[in-house]
Amino acid sequence: MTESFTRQEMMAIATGREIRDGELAIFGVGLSMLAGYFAKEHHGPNIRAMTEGGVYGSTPVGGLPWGIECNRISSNATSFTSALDALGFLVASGRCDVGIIGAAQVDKFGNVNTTGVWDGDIGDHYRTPKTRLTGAGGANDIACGAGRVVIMVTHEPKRFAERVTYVSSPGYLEGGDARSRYGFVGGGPSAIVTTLGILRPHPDTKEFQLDGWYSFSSVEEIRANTGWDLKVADHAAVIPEPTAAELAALRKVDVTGALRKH
Amino acid sequence: MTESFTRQEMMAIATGREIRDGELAIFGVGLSMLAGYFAKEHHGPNIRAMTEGGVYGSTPVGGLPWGIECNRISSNATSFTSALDALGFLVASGRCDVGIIGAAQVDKFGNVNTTGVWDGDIGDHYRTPKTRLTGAGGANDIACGAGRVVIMVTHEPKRFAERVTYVSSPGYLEGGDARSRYGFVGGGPSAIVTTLGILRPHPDTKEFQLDGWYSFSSVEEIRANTGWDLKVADHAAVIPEPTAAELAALRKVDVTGALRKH
Amino acid sequence: MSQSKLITLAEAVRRTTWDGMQYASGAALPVGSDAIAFGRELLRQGRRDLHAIFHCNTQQLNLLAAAGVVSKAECGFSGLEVFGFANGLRRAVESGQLALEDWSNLAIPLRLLGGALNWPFVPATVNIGSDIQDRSAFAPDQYPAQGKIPTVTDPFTGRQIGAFSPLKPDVAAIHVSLADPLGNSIILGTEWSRFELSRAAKRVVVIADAIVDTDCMRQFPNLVRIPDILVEAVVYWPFAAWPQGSPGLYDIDEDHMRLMNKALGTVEGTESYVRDFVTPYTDVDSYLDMIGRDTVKRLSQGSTSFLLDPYRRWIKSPDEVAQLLNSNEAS
Amino acid sequence: MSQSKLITLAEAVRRTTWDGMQYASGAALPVGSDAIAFGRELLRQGRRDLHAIFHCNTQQLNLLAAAGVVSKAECGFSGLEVFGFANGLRRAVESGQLALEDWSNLAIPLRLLGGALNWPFVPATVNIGSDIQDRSAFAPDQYPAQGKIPTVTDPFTGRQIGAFSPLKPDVAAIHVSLADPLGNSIILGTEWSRFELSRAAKRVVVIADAIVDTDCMRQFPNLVRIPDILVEAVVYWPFAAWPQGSPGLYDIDEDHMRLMNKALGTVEGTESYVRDFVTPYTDVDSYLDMIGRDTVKRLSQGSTSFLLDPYRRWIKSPDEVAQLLNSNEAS
Repeated sequence: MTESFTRQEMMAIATGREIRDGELAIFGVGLSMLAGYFAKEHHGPNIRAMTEGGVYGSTPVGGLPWGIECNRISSNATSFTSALDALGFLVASGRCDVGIIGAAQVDKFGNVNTTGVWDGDIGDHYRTPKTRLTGAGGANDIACGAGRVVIMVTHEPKRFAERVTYVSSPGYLEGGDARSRYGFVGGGPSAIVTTLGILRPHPDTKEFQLDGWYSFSSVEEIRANTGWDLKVADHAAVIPEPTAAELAALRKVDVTGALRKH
Repeated sequence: MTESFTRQEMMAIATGREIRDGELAIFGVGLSMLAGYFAKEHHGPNIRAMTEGGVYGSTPVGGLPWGIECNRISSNATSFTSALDALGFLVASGRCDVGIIGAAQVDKFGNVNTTGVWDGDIGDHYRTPKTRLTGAGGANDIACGAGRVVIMVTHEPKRFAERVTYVSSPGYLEGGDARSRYGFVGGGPSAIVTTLGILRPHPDTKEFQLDGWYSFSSVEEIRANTGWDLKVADHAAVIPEPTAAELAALRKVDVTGALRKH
Repeated sequence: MSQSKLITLAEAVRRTTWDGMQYASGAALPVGSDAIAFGRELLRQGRRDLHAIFHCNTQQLNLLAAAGVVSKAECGFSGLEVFGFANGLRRAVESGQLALEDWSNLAIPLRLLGGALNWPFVPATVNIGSDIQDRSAFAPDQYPAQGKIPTVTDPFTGRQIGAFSPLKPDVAAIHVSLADPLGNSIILGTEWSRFELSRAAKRVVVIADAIVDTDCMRQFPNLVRIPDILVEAVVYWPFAAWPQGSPGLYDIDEDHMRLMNKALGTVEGTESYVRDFVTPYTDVDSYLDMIGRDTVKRLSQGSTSFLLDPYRRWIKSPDEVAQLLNSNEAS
Repeated sequence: MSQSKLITLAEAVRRTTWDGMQYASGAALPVGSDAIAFGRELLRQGRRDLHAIFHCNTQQLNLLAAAGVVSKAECGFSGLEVFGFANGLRRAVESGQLALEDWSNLAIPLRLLGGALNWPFVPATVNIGSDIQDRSAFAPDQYPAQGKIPTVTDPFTGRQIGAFSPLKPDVAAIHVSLADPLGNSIILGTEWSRFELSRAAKRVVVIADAIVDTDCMRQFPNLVRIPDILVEAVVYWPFAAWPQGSPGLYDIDEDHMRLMNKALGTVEGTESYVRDFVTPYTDVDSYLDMIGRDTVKRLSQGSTSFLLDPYRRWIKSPDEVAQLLNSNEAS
């Protein structure tokens, strides 16, 4: 019986397991950065981590950075360049192997909405959202250009929709080979890692299906918290709990305990 | 009777007179740079001089620079950037007021050839030149983007052709409003300053005609050294000799006496 | 004989801004560099109906939007990163008072690049295929929004991609770490899109946390990413990005970030924020008093302050800067 | 745990180059920065049939062309500035042995920018309307050369402009002033197009005049325009651009510039130049002996040497670099 851990910690570790040693990886702020630096700490010493600010060679100091440009990630950098460099030359170009992005709403084809909440569909025009969210940021560029994308999201029914109200960052659009219409160099989302489990796209339809659940969750709980009729992959199984080494590595990175608060 | 001066010096001073105080100006190496820095020294203290290397705020030290990137123009610079910045953001954008370029061959519409010498026309294909010259360099970008261009060239029949063999840098192409076909933001060549006089384009036809001769040259000598039937502007007149102040300023810039050698 | 371009913040805003202008701020980073002091002065001088071009939302846009002086905005990101949603901007958008056009964080620098190069359009391989391309707050009735990111055909392959519209803001206020009196500027930390913005904008004002002698620029010319020839005015304003951070100079003021964003969530809160933190000060000294000298001191001792060490010997004292300002007005 | 990428020049050329490759050198400045030492080693190892992409001709391209190992070249400028025409390149072009495709000095960085962004094409508002657009040495029978700079239609106005083909060289050898063992690199003097090239090339080798500790990069991260993540190998080679100059490190060797260009004007001269200045040395020490220790000393005392002062304390001695090299081979 391993020591106790939070659902947020499980999600961060499961996300970190998706990043391989030596990869060029771009992280956002918050959970995404914790998951990424956990991977670097635990199993990927040669992961080449970058932020969309063009901050290279640095590790966070003095707590979780407030942003991709925060002084907390600027005190031991070996290079500062620009957004055009990081998001353009390294991400939109197809050079970056993997990116981690978040989502306010995600759908069965891995499309992400971070722009707003509307009452019902937007319709055939632009319409002011009931609740305005943060917009796409660099996630759209990562979704178009990165070799693969890992979407990290809290598993709640309102966040898992048959179809997102607004596509801020493209997943597989209407599924199948719909992405090819736009010639994106990036491969699209390879996993949706949540607080309850991991979803992966079907190789042909690109519909996300349940790939695994955690020791503390279940197929039933996950399906009940998913806004579409979630299919379960034949090979779906329980996901290994964090090892003591994984928890130690994550908590070394999460110095302020941001992931243990809930 | 002013003190003696060379034809090269007269050409450099006449070229420098074309640059106004406060202008953003791009100079090449050699004669072009001497003419430009003469203007800055003599009548344009606020001329914002730059080279296509993205070298800003500097003045040559220790003699005529060997190139736009030479240490002789890099020892007191306030900013070093790049070719994309200098030739793109500042010149091709239309932001630069005036540029000075040289020519191996120039024609009646101010088109410039710096690419090669062929036996006869090239024909409807590419053909290896008999004598390969230096190519366009930044002059093509200046010819397309700078507000106006001053062409500096030694006045010899072989250099003044009815039509250049190869258009390395566009002047008025076939004349008239031919430039408008390409939507160039730059205005085209405003003067051809030579070792014998100054030619300027006719406002409508854009054909270059004689605008002035030097105290030591004449309409006859200039026409005899021009490869097309050179028209003479009604207002054409003798160009004032260098003043003592102009010669002093030029020679202060031309520390190595490059312009007094011939 | 280049002239000093040092003028006061009030004078810079008087000279270079007007109602209805397209206003860009640099770096427009949500918790980092931004010319926030310039935005406070825009409010003090009652500028309105602004078309804001901000690579990302910042506390400046959050404030200007909350105060109701922004009618249009274009952003790649409209939050405050870990500090959450931008309550002032959010309120202005949700009330329909401000039309916010969405782009991505790469789209903005690419559009500035196109403006700097005077291109008619910029190739777009991102933002296409999403609602960023199909929906436009500036042309709400068009669906799909044909004019926002139209398609262009690659002449080499016949493949269709998108085309971004270039940006050439009327005025850019760009926050830099160090500037000399001529306008040569050094940035510490990510440039974000300040390099492209300084070339795309029609008029550029630099807002510097510190003023250095030009000898500093001659020692580090490769650090001078904004040469004087691009700059119309130089403003000395320490803590110009406060409450956001400036690498090498000061850290984020976390308490004020929260206080400010909370206040901007309501009309009343915004009024009291303006009363307490926008109108009171009369100069740099009273501005720093308003922040609080202890806070100024504490924030100045961050983990990045070593980044400023190579340049400290050239930094001019407030008195020296004041003298330069006076001699300027005299001339 | 980033690993040192320091290897010998011979090893770098062995590992990263092959006959027929698209080879780009940086900065490819005619009298300034260029990875000339890399080109000498290409010759020593008998590489041939190269497709050279040089922003401008340099003494390196002049030498490789004179030696007959370049079959195709693309340049914006093909002379040696005040040192005149490049006799070796000229001879290869005039004899028809080398096909030289002409561009302008802005076209090359724009094409590298397009390669770095993985765009299918780059908008062209220069080079159009001239024979640079209409004539192609790579497609000599086409007139006008439709495929070189085809037209593209601006979807916003319907206006037609040109389209450049992006560049993604197989290998780029980039000369830098300072590099750390991981590949983080600092450039003193104009970047020319090294920033764009380092992002466009498929493989990047940096050739550094001096090796510094990574602490130098942490002190000046804004100067590190080529971060280690882009770099495959780091080569320590003082006077790597000789006989050309390197701001802060050494001036142009005027006598050798003339001697070299004169020699490359003939087959015999080229053979003797290769015999005397390409094949003799076996390591950095004998390379510097070949240049002449007095010359090395004199050229190192130029008017720009103060530009190196802020970084001298981090520069590693030849012995320290040798140790790093050995420990590398060991590991």
